[in-house]
Amino acid sequence: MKELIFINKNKQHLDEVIQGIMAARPEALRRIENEYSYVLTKKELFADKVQVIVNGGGGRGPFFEGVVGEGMADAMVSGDFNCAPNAYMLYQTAKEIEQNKGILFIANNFMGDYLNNDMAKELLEGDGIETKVCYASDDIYSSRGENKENRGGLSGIGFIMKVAAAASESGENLKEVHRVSEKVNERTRSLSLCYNVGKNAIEFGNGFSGEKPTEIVPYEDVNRVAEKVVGVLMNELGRYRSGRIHIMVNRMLYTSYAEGYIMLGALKKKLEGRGIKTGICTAGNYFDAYDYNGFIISFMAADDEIENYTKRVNGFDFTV
Amino acid sequence: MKELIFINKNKQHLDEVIQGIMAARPEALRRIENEYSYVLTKKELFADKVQVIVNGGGGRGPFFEGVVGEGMADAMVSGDFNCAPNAYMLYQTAKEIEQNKGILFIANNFMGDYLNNDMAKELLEGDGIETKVCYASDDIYSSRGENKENRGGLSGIGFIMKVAAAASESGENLKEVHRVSEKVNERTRSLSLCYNVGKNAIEFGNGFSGEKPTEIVPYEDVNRVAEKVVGVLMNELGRYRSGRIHIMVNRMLYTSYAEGYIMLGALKKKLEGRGIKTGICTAGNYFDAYDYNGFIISFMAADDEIENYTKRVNGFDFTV
Amino acid sequence: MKTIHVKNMKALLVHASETIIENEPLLTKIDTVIGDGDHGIGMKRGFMAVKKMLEKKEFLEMDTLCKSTGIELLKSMGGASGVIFGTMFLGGISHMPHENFADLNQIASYFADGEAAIERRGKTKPGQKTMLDALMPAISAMKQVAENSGEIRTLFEEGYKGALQGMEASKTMQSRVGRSKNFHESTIGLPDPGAVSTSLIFKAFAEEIVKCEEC
Amino acid sequence: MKTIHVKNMKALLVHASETIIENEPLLTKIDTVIGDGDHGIGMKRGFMAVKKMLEKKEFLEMDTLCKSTGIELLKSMGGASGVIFGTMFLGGISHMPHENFADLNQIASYFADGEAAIERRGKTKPGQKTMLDALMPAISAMKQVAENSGEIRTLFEEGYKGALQGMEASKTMQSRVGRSKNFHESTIGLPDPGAVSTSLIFKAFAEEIVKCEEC
Ligand SMILES: Nc1ncnc2c1ncn2[C@@H]1O[C@H](COP(=O)(O)OP(=O)(O)O)[C@@H](O)[C@H]1O
Ligand SMILES: Nc1ncnc2c1ncn2[C@@H]1O[C@H](COP(=O)(O)OP(=O)(O)O)[C@@H](O)[C@H]1O
Ligand SMILES: [Mg+2]
Ligand SMILES: [Mg+2]
Ligand SMILES: [Mg+2]
Ligand SMILES: [Mg+2]
Repeated sequence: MKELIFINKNKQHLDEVIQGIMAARPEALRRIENEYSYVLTKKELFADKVQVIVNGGGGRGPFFEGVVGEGMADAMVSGDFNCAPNAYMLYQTAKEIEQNKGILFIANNFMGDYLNNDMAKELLEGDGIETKVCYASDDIYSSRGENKENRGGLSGIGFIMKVAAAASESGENLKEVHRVSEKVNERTRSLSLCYNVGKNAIEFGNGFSGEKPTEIVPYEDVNRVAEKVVGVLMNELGRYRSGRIHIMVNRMLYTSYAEGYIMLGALKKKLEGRGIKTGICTAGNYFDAYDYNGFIISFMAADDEIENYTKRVNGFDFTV
Repeated sequence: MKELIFINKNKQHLDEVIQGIMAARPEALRRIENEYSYVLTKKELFADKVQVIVNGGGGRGPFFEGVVGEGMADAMVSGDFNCAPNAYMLYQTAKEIEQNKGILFIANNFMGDYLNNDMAKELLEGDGIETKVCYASDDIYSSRGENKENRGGLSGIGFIMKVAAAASESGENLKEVHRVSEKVNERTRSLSLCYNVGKNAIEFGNGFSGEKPTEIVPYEDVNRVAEKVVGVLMNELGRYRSGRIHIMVNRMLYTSYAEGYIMLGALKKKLEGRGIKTGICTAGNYFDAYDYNGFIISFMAADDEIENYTKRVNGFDFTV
Repeated sequence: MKTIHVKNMKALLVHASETIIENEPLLTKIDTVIGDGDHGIGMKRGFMAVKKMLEKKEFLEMDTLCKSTGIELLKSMGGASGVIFGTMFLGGISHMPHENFADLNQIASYFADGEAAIERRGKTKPGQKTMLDALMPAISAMKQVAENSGEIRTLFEEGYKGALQGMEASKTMQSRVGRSKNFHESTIGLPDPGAVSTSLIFKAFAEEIVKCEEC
Repeated sequence: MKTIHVKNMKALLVHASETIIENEPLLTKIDTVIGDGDHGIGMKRGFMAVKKMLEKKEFLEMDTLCKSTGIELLKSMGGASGVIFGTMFLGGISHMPHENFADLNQIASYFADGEAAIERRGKTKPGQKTMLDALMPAISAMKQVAENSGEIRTLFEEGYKGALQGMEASKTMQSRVGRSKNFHESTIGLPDPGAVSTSLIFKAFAEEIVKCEEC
């Protein structure tokens, strides 16, 4: 990852990011200060509801620093750069916000996240607090032909967050909120695609820690890329392909707003060209982990139950 | 400007951007198709209110493709890349949306924008439609010691938009909406700062068409840059410095979400350290015109009347 | 000949359109150095629209021809130059007769009032490194031919010479207007993009007028 | 000696902390090539916290010392290794006596049950290129010393030899677990970062034990 330029040397950058976010949203957010993680919660919690805590390794944002808010997470905990937050802070944050309805943790499916959420769950259950975890495993290229449950997560976690928020806000119990969250994960597929300038090619499946691409194809234009993306993701969706497809286009650092919407328009057109119904379509900057020109593209195949819980959420920094 | 990568060759990119935006917001926006400009309006217009039309040269967005919406513009018209939209489409758009309460155009203060808005105003007045224009002139480095009215505009136009929207929504007449918009402009100052990798220096006052910087200083850290920015902008605000300072941090293409909030936090702290009250603080990607690592930073010194009209607006793609 | 027929005026405008379209790269290049780089693209777009319109429509009167040209530029171009070049063809329209020909004085006055309209709209005068620095000397030269009641062909040829000289003179000026003014001293040495466009338009007029029957 | 005193165990842990802190660049480097590059930073942070805690507190019992160490790692680290190395010091805590010393068997069982707890938590076994590949042979070696009722010094020295061999062996493995598994075949040739950390911890134990009085 490209070094950040606008930082203060010898300071904890992520701590200063959180301070900046608090400067922007003092009336909505509360910070739980601690030495080893970065924690934000809603200032006013809905009483009597499952509390949703999104967590993951620290990054350049807005996932996960920017996800707390109406229709989104009740709290977020992030660790240092690329490093899952520790189980102890997950536990403490949950203790601080829980409302007797249980805790749902949502994290991307990486080993560190699994280990810490799993341990936090154990600690909470030891205190009699019902806890479940939903691990997002949308990254189709993160494992070679392995089961979905072995895959890592990308920006598809955004779909899970907002559905979990809507379900919990509508009063569903933990078991239900967890079930519908898992259902969304089950029906979400994402891929990363990066433009390689030197080769004038698109690399599919680059990992954000430098994992090699799975496939490299010569670059022609957006329409051709969109065609390929639609083919791959719809194929991956398998038996869920008849659902209504919600599209999320996540721009990488070097890719502009304009290009995000060009890609979104192209994807929607290709899907509709195949007679596939589309749902909520968004383009934005959600998960800023790649120093590339490119996108993470996520499709979620909603069924009627999921549709109930999906409405556009205007977060502070993005719409999802 | 760096060439866009994710486009379709031989197509009008900006047209495809608009199509993508329509894919994301079909329920909220309406497109007025035409051969030579890009026009979006609200799908449902407030009746009985001054209509606010923001316009300017096409760019990478979200200014101005993304500004139509609740609490923001009623319509936007953009021209080709860097090219003010033509007077005729401004006129036609106004004719299409006006509600007998007059039209306020808001544009950045460049010659092309002035000429086209001025001519559109004349055409509309010829049809008996009361029209006023507010030209944003926040860019302190765009003229050497000249009057504010000779300066160009940067992202400070975001403040004007939302205040004009709030004033018009609260039922004020055109004269009043225009007056308060001008007042916001009068009290807004912005500067651009770019990081030059080779020199490890910050360039102040680079123009987005390649205009040379006004000053180059060695780069140390965010706090030092923030100190300087606060000094320069507060000095430029002159007799308005006693107002409550609203901060808008606009990230340039290569600068991450995290760095935007680090900068915002640093600016707020510096201001408060000088005993200056701050208002709404935001960091985002508003005006994406610079291929740099850096920021456009805008301060608006609100008085009580302006405070009445400022609340945070969660746009679809940014919060302002 | 002391008059120009509407079908010849149309030929002049078609050739001017082609000349601008061809020279898009040159115009873009200059506006990139001391402006925002869009002048060539805008002019090309405007004159492609004009050319298309001219090829489609028949014109029987000078004023409708010239008005249509100006309006087409206004509708299609945008930018500073959309208004400026639109106004060049619209500002003096009252001098154009609703007839199938115009005389020397009418042509000269037409452009002179167009220039005056640009000054009003743009709040500028010649000398500030704009297209006016090519347009003004073109007009002065045309006026002189009209006063001496020369040939219509000479009127356009002298007009071009004036425009060319003016464009050359714009090189020595520092920009005081539009985006290019922010490039300060570094604008000296290069011609103003709009002045180049103006001289190209008059160049095309001069090239075409000699080919016209009855000229 | 057949036992280790709590103040010596503390010295071992302090030296292990220092060794990890010093080796942060090495750990970072390996995790950058076949992981996400955070292992060194996380381990350094964890063991800096441990060192600070150890320097501040007096310990009179083996179990409180080892428990505090594990909890400090859990609280400060995060990442996979936070839980994993925390569990290494916490999972076998029931074997540590609430006394100011522990014997050979207690030490060996303590680490053995820590290893088992990691297997459960992490759903892995040795052989998948993790820290277990260093920890497991260290434990086997320690167990043997305990069975033969050797010296406590030998226990740690043999433990280190086992860990080192295991770390070396991890080079030949392809990762099947954690982020590094996505680097597939290219993980072969490099050791697992967590295995390197583990061998460094046992190296520090072995280096320090010889300096302890009464050992
Ligand atoms: N106020 C004005 N009066 C006369 N000509 C002008 C004026 N402003 C700009 N121009 C002309 O327009 C040209 C720039 O056109 P163009 O690049 O299309 O517009 P923009 O400045 O909006 O990018 C300049 O070279 C100049 O000749
Ligand atoms: N499931 C597991 N079981 C045992 N050790 C593991 C497991 N997952 C990861 N590790 C160890 O943790 C190390 C990686 O630690 P670190 O880089 O800090 O965590 P992360 O993978 O979260 O970035 C690996 O080298 C490996 O030794
Ligand atoms: Mg990690
Ligand atoms: Mg322009
Ligand atoms: Mg230009
Ligand atoms: Mg790691």
